[in-house]
Amino acid sequence: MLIKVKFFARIREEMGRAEDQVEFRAGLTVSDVWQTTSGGKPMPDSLLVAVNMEHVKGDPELKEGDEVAFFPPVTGG
Amino acid sequence: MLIKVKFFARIREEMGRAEDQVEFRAGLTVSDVWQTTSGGKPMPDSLLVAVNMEHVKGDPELKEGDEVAFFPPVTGG
Amino acid sequence: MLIELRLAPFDALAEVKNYQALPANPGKIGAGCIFVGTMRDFNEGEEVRSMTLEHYPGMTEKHLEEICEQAENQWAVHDILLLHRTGDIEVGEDIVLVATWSAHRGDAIDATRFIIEDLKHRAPFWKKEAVKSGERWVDRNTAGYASS
Amino acid sequence: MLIELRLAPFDALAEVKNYQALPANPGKIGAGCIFVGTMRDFNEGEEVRSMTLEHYPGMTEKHLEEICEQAENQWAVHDILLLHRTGDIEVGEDIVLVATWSAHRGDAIDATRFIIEDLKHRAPFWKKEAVKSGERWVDRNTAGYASS
Repeated sequence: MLIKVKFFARIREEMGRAEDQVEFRAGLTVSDVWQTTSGGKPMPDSLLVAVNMEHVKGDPELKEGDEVAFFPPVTGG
Repeated sequence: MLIKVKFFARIREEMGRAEDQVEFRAGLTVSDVWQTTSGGKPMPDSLLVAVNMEHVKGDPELKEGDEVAFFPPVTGG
Repeated sequence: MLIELRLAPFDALAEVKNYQALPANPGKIGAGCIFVGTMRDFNEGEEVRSMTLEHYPGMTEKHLEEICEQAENQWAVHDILLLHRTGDIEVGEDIVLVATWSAHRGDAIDATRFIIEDLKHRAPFWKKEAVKSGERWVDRNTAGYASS
Repeated sequence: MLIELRLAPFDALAEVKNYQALPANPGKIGAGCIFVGTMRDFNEGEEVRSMTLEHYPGMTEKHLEEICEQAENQWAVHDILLLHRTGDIEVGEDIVLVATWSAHRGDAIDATRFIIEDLKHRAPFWKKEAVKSGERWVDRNTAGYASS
């Protein structure tokens, strides 16, 4: 099973793509996904993360089929 | 010279008139004007007073030509 | 800035639209906050059929101007529109419109709130309601919030 | 309650007018508070020509629904209308509309303010501005107030 990964705004441009996939394994966390998809880049301090479209903090473990999104601070409205 | 007196809303109805006049004399205060125009009725606790269209508190002395208005709490908007 | 008392019914949104057609600072406005007070069919737990709004000609206008000047001094607002009905008002008609425009949201929201609160508490207007049993003066402004 | 993302320009006041044509509680509404955010021609001290607004399809809608539900739980609001642009936006176009209706002014003003503040700080939207020197991502939301 895969973890679906999405990037938005400046992060999307820096990653050079809007979506990616990561193979699921037990104990996989958000930062593991970032490491794999970014090729080892450090996580930006201001990076925001959503799992299954909910904001998350820290470095939670993922479940099979989760969707993880990485994006910069929001600037709507 | 006269002091012009105005009544609004419930106070206007209770006084039976919208306007009145009081003869000016040195030292005349707001409560003197109320006494004269009301025929000695007690001032309602919630009564509001404006002198020359500015809210006033307490019992200020008046000047010749002042306009004094008595009205209940405001209920606009 | 426009401040007016209106004896005739007005359509608050249409008034804002007309007024906005000539913005004071086109391109500089990032936020508008519009408050509309409307005649309800109930007050203090009783059905209300219509209402008459009395004011103090001269003082009411002066007071509204002072409120708006205070708001302009306190917040970075570019423009203000304030309309208030007088006379006979039916259920569903707009009673008061407060609109402010600014570069940033906080200034517009705070200024609009300040103006409507001061107006409610201090501007010389008095409501007389027609209820089933006859007419009654409204003795105090309703609270700002639904009682819980 | 209506929450929508709009790719095409919209006229905030016209949207409110259309929506109000069928009020959820006619006669029960005493207060409406409408906030409109508009595209300025400047930001962070620089001239801005146009803007593109990116969002996260699915999460953005979900987040806006949650904000409005929270507002409904916290204040006695009868109805909410929330529209937000996406895509390419020109100077002077409306970006966001938040309108709430209630019996009393405090509920409407607080609910509208809550929604726009949460939206600004947490809803997944990202602005990219076209300025003289090219394009730039907006890194943080502008403060709510003009800097003094």
